[in-house]
Amino acid sequence: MNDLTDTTLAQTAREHADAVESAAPVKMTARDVHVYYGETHAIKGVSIDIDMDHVTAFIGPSGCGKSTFLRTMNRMNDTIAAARVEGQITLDGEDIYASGMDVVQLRARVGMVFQKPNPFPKSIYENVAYGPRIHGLAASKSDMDAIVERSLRRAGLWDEVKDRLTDSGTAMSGGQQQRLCIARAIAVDPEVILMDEPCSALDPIATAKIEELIHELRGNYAIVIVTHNMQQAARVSQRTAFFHLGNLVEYGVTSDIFTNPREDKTKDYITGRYG
Amino acid sequence: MNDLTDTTLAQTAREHADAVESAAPVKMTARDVHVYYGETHAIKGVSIDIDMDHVTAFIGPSGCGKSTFLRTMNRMNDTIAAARVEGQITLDGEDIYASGMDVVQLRARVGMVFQKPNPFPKSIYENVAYGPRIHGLAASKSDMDAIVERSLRRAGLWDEVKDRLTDSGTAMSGGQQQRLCIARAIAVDPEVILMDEPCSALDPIATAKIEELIHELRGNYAIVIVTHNMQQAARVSQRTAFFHLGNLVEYGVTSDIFTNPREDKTKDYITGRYG
Amino acid sequence: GDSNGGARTQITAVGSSTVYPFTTRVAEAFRNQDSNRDAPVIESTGTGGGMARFCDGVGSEYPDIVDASRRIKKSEYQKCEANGALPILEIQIGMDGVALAESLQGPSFELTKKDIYLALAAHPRGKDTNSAQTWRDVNPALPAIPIQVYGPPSTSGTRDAFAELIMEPGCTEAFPEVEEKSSDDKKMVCMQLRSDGPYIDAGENDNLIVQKLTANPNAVGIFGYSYLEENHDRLRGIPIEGVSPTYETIAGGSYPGARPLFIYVKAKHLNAVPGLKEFLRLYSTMWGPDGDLVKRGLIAAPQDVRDHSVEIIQQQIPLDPSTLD
Amino acid sequence: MTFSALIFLIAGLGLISWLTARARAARFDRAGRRRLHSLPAQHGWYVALWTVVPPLLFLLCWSAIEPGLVSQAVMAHPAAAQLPGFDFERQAVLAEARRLASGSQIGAFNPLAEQLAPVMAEAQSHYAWLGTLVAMLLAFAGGAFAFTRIRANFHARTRVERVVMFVLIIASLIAILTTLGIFLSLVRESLRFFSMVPVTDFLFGTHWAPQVIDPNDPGSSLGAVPLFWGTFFIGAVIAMLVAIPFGLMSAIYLTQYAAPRVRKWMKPILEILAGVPTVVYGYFAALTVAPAVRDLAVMLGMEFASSESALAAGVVMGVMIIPFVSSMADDSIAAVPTAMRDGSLALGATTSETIGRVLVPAALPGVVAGVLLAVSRAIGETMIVVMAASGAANITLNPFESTTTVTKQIVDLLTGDAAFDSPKTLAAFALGLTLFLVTLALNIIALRVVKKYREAYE
Amino acid sequence: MSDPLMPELPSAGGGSIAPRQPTDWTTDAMRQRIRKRYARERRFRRLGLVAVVMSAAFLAFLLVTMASQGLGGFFRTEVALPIDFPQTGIEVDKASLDQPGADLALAGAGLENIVGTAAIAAFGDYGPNVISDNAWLTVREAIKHDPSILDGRAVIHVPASAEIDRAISETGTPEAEAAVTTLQAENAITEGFNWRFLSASDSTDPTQVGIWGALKGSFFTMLVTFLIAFPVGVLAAIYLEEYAPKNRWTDLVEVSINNLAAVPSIIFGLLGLAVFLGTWTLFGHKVGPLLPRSAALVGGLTLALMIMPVIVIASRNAIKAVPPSIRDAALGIGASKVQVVFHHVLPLALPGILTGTIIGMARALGETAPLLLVGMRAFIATPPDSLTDKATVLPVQIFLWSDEVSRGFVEKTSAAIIVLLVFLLAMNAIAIYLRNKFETRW
Ligand SMILES: Nc1ncnc2c1ncn2[C@@H]1O[C@H](COP(=O)(O)OP(=O)(O)OP(=O)(O)O)[C@@H](O)[C@H]1O
Ligand SMILES: Nc1ncnc2c1ncn2[C@@H]1O[C@H](COP(=O)(O)OP(=O)(O)OP(=O)(O)O)[C@@H](O)[C@H]1O
Ligand SMILES: [Mg+2]
Ligand SMILES: [Mg+2]
Repeated sequence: MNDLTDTTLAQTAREHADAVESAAPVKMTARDVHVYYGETHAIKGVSIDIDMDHVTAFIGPSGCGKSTFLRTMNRMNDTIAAARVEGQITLDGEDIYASGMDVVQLRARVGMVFQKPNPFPKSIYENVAYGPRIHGLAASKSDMDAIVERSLRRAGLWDEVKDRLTDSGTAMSGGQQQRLCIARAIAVDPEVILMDEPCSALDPIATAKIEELIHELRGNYAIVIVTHNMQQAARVSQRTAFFHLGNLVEYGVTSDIFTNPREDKTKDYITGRYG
Repeated sequence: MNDLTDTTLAQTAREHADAVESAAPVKMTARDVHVYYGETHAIKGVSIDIDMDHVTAFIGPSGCGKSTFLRTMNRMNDTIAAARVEGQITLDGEDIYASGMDVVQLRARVGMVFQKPNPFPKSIYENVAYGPRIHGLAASKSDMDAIVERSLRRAGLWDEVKDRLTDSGTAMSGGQQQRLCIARAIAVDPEVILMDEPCSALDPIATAKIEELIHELRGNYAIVIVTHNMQQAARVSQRTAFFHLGNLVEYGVTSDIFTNPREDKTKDYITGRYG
Repeated sequence: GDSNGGARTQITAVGSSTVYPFTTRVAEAFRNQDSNRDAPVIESTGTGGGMARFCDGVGSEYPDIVDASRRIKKSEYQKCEANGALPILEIQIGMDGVALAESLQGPSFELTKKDIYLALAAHPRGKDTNSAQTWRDVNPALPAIPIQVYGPPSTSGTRDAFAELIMEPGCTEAFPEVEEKSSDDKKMVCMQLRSDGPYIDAGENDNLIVQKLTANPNAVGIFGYSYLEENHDRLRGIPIEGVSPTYETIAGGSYPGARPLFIYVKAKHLNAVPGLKEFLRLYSTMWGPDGDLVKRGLIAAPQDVRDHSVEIIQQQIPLDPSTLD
Repeated sequence: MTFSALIFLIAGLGLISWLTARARAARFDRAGRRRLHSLPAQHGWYVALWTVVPPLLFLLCWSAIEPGLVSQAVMAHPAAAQLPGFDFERQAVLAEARRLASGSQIGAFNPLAEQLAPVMAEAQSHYAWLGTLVAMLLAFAGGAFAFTRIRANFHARTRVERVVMFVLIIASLIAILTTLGIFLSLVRESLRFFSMVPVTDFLFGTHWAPQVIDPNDPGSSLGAVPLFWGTFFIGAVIAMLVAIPFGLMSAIYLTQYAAPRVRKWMKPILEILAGVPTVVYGYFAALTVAPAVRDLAVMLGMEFASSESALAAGVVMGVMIIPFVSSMADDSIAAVPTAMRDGSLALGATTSETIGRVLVPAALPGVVAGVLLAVSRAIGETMIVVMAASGAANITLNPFESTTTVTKQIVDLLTGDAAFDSPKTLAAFALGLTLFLVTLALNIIALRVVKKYREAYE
Repeated sequence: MSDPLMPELPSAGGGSIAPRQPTDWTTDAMRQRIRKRYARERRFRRLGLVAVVMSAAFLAFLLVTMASQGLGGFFRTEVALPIDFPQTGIEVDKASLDQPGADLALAGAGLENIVGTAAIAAFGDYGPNVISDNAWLTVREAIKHDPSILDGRAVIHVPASAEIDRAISETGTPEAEAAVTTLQAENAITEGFNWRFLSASDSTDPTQVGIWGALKGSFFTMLVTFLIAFPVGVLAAIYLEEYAPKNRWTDLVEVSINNLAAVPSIIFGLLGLAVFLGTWTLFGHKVGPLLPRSAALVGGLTLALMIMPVIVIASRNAIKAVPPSIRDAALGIGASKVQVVFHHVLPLALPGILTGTIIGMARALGETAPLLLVGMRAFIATPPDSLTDKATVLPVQIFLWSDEVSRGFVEKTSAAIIVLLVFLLAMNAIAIYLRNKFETRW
């Protein structure tokens, strides 16, 4: 069955590969990045380029540092007291850890969806409107309504919540909360979107909607997605990075990785032999 | 292509079907259960039998009431002030909503793994040891160590955490937290285990381990698992219940459901046409 | 549970904060005589509160002595009677001077009762309001300094004494027609102090008034004579009708502000509370002009009053209610 | 046997019964089914409670009646006939005899006491043994009864937890009882007051000058409106204008900006502010702040500015209650899950926006509770106003003018020299009662408002 | 076999959504907006800093003032007083000096006058003003300690008077200044730490006063307050948050608790007076008073009622802030409600509970008004030995001293305030340690 999976994955990857443009501009780079949580060395010298107009998938076993690395990319690690980052990460050539860096703008440009859904204890509407409001993206109430509706539609949540926009964002099912968080993140139109397992609590249809959204966004954004679903990685991404124990083991074009992984570890992992 | 999907699922289901015993004793029953959150009618007259020695999968689109129904099965709904339950649910023939019911014992017998991982802000060891301790399952410290180790091993977490058992359970990756919660739930040896998307944040290997665990537990327990992954439902379960908008649309032997769903809605959902 | 079950071994006193320093001094001397004695417990509750407790009954849970900066009221006596606390002994321990003072940096006021009345009355000469803002408005001979008088609050015995000893005579002098009014009206006109600012109710804490005077040289303070004596390096007594407040003028009666201070004792407790009689005897040895209490600011009562008090203690002469009002 | 020894003995018995019951339940555990309903320790608690509670209840009653029994025994002695008839004196002699008997006093002050001491000693030991005996019997009976009930499926936990629940209910009842007690202790005297002074005069009168009360129309100088205005103005306006911004901003700074170590130190340091005795604040307000405020007022052109301003008292009071706001806000802000904060920061919100729009709203119940507590404290505060605000009862919006508060008047009235049955003193009770009812009404409103704006996370 | 696991993406589902360009962060308007937001952020942060610094500065100012005024209170001046006993003609039976009646015997022998005369002999007419009024007590102790000194001339170090004290520390009266100069010339004056201040009780003489009685009284009172208010407050909070059904009744409890926080403290005194010290008639029998007046027990109970609302309110908030998922987790593995509360909720809520306790206890420690009515505003010259002994507390002591006529009390008052603050810090230190230990963020 593993062979079957293998082949299937490779096939999926190849099918979607035609969309890959050869020379996409680089949006973000990481050079020899190390992250420590106190004593724990969670990321060990990762260097990677995130391309514009592409979807990059981070895969790897649980606890290997995918979320940690994602958080370093928009400096959300700053909020964990024990976390310490070394190395260089740039956005459009600018070092985001430089002292002059405008963290607020950085985070507005590099949006993030967290692994555990964390809606604000406000109404559904306010959850989505929050970002546009603080950045002044809506000129009027109707503008804001439009933004909220579009974001919720894109996250595939509109139909379920359009009649209860004033209900609290916390009184929803797990999957609904996750989609709400996605809607909230895309409402500010970031340039890079980091998604930490955005579909983990979603049913296939909702997943399909999110994948479609990713597909659609790809044209104008750089997207990074953490996923445990190899199929999903193969379907939506053009680049895949495989992490293991804090190391970036392999990084490349998705169809190559799934067809022809260079490293044995990668191969073992995607064929399910690892562990 | 949809037919193909169908076939694959059906095949998987059939492959695993040989394990189903024909006349398993009924462990839990629900009769015409309704759940309301204030005004919202979240579960609408569900009747279902949960069999011993079997795995029952709950599937259905996000927000359809799977988690809600799961929570009614060990009265975790009691903790939500707005929630109200009507109808009858029994465990071994006893009405669990009867006034004389000892809720604590009920919950010890019907364990639960929640959708969002919720480790205690205590050490990893204490997280797992907590249940056995309050139920007096360990006679000595070494007994307890053995229980903790076995539970963590079964949840596939032992190797990752064996050197840091005193670290806080909250300073872990999402997937690690989820496995910790599984370990915590099985440490008390419940008779029924309710798992709300136990593998949503897990990589394929960890998922395989949990599935293996479920398989292994099945012999002595009744297991209910909520999942969005049709493949997983087909692989691990012997019974499948399909929920939709608070209704139990269809319930039956897994291979039947995936091969030959009676209802169109079910068919649409599992073939991905719904939505 | 309590090993003393219904009895007590120490003397207890409650009442006026003005008498408090003297009773505590005696209590201390009482214990210094013999450190095996239980130290008396002296509470400072105000005369009214003290009387209320004193007259609640006899027995260990009720005080033996009440300190009073005024005589017991008839209604209070009746309460004592109703609760079986009679007979009681009334003992005058001496006098308290009510002095007016200013900072040494002040303008060296010389006032008359009439000036004071006109400056502080709420209804001077029966008028609705008092419009005087500076001392000159009251008496052209006085400086044009805003009237600012710190004094005790409306419930204080010192304030009553002030109203009675200074305001009322000043009132009859300034406004003789008042004698024709009913006694209630007379009270309103003569004793009511203004509440629009110039008279500042400064609470029961006389040290605070002293400090406020030091901080504000143009102000005048009204308080017990002992504080003036203790602070003579900062304050100066204000002469009234040419007489300055000193020990001699107050004791001799030429300075207008002096009022008697009392203690009341339950006769029934004299035998039940160990040492109570000795305590009273000790009190009587300390209140003379060369006694220790005078050093603490008490103004000794005239000889005949002191003799009478000693007689009351020795013969346990109860208070005659007919003399009360 | 002394009382404390007896208590120790009972505690010891409790411990023993706990251990034995636990051991017995543990044997069921081995032998019996897969899982006991209750833990062995819970069985232990059950039996221990049965062993300890009945004798303790008995001792409580016994200690109340025992002295009476002893006295009775002593009175039966012939020598007791000589005791003085007056109750207090008789008790004094008996008490002395008791002290002699227990050895806490040596020489006797009263010869009769010496005579009675041995009788007393005998009676005491007699009843002490009786009490001990009964207590022991109860302990054994209770313990044995409970012990026999232990079996594998016995619901010990449920029972023990019912006791816990009972204790919890009792605890919350104390608050209600206190409220009731305060109400009752005020209401009787207040009724006496209102029988002398018309309620309407008191509640709506605007003139407060209790020094000379016109017996024909006592209400004319006992109008409470200025006092309530002063209380509100000083406590709820001026003090809050200091305490809320300072307290809230301190809390925010310490939780969100300051290094953890700074917070660890600064928070307790600020809490000292709440513990400085109010007398100290009073002096400070009266002697330092008030003159400064007066000078300011004079500079602003108020020639006859009082040095007893509402502002001085209010500002110092505000400083005193900063910790009420800051510490409680600090705790509730710190308790908001970090995921909320992360969610906002990740959208590109600045820290201050995150605080203002996410954290503070989520922590609102705690913040509001802190503020309410602070207002309450300010309204109930006495000493500062006693020392720094004058007694002048003005209704004014000018913070440089002097005002007075309800609490200052209550203290003055209760500690003054006036007789306790005059309307002057009784007014204190009426003031207390009215203040109580007014704050009750305000709290009901506050509860409604808080309920409406609460945001629950998770 | 192109896509075995997932259906093909629905081709045209959300096609109606207009695409949108990423926000352009470089436009002038946007830049300006961001600048403004940053400015606001900086302002906000600075405001916070200012708030903290100013509050702390205020406290520092208070403390420095107290310390500068009060340090003198911890020192005292002693004067070497020579007394020639045989010459004074004192007659006491030396053998009786270790008997209980010794004090009375010495007092009766006119020791006070003897000491006064000795002072005149040694320092001239101003002599009696040089030594404390109670100097003879020191002499008495010396005699009791060593009766043999009665046989000859002895030099005894007695406390100097308050005037002399003041002349040394600041400026006193001219006479006192002169006396100090001569005494210093004769080396008859010594300054030392005033142990008496830490070991004695109240007195009417500032040179004799001590804080020990009040400190002990405060300790006993706080002990009672804590032992009652803390458990009852926390348990009540637990009941209200975790158990009570949310209905009118709980609203009533909540409102009445909040309201209690606003009741003036002196009214709690009235309550304590009525409940613990009052007498009632029950079925024709006179009952009460339950407890002795002026005792730490009554004061503590009264203060406990006063601060209980603070603890309840703070505890409720802390309990409310514990995320429900933690409760779910514990309930889900079969913990009983009691276990959930005591194993999880309470430890997590402890920091907030302790905050409430700290500010409540701090308030109780500084409170005077209610104690007035239960008899603790009193002159009590012996330290209490038990909860039922007559006692007073530090703030009351401070209040009483601040109203004393004698100027010598000024620095004693400040010194007492310092002691109170040290007590407060010591009391809070434990709670703060625990609070820091238990604080978790999740
Ligand atoms: N606490 C709550 N208060 C009010 N409504 C709720 C609450 N929790 C869930 N709901 C609503 O009840 C319905 C069923 O929710 P439930 O959590 O059972 O869905 P689910 O099937 O588990 O979905 P998912 O797969 O997304 O987790 C949803 O419409 C949801 O919005
Ligand atoms: N707050 C923290 N403090 C300390 N260690 C942490 C913290 N968060 C994560 N770790 C550790 O860092 C390592 C990497 O964690 P990370 O969350 O990045 O994993 P992940 O790849 O996202 O895993 P998953 O797929 O399970 O979410 C893990 O070993 C984890 O235990
Ligand atoms: Mg992760
Ligand atoms: Mg769910």
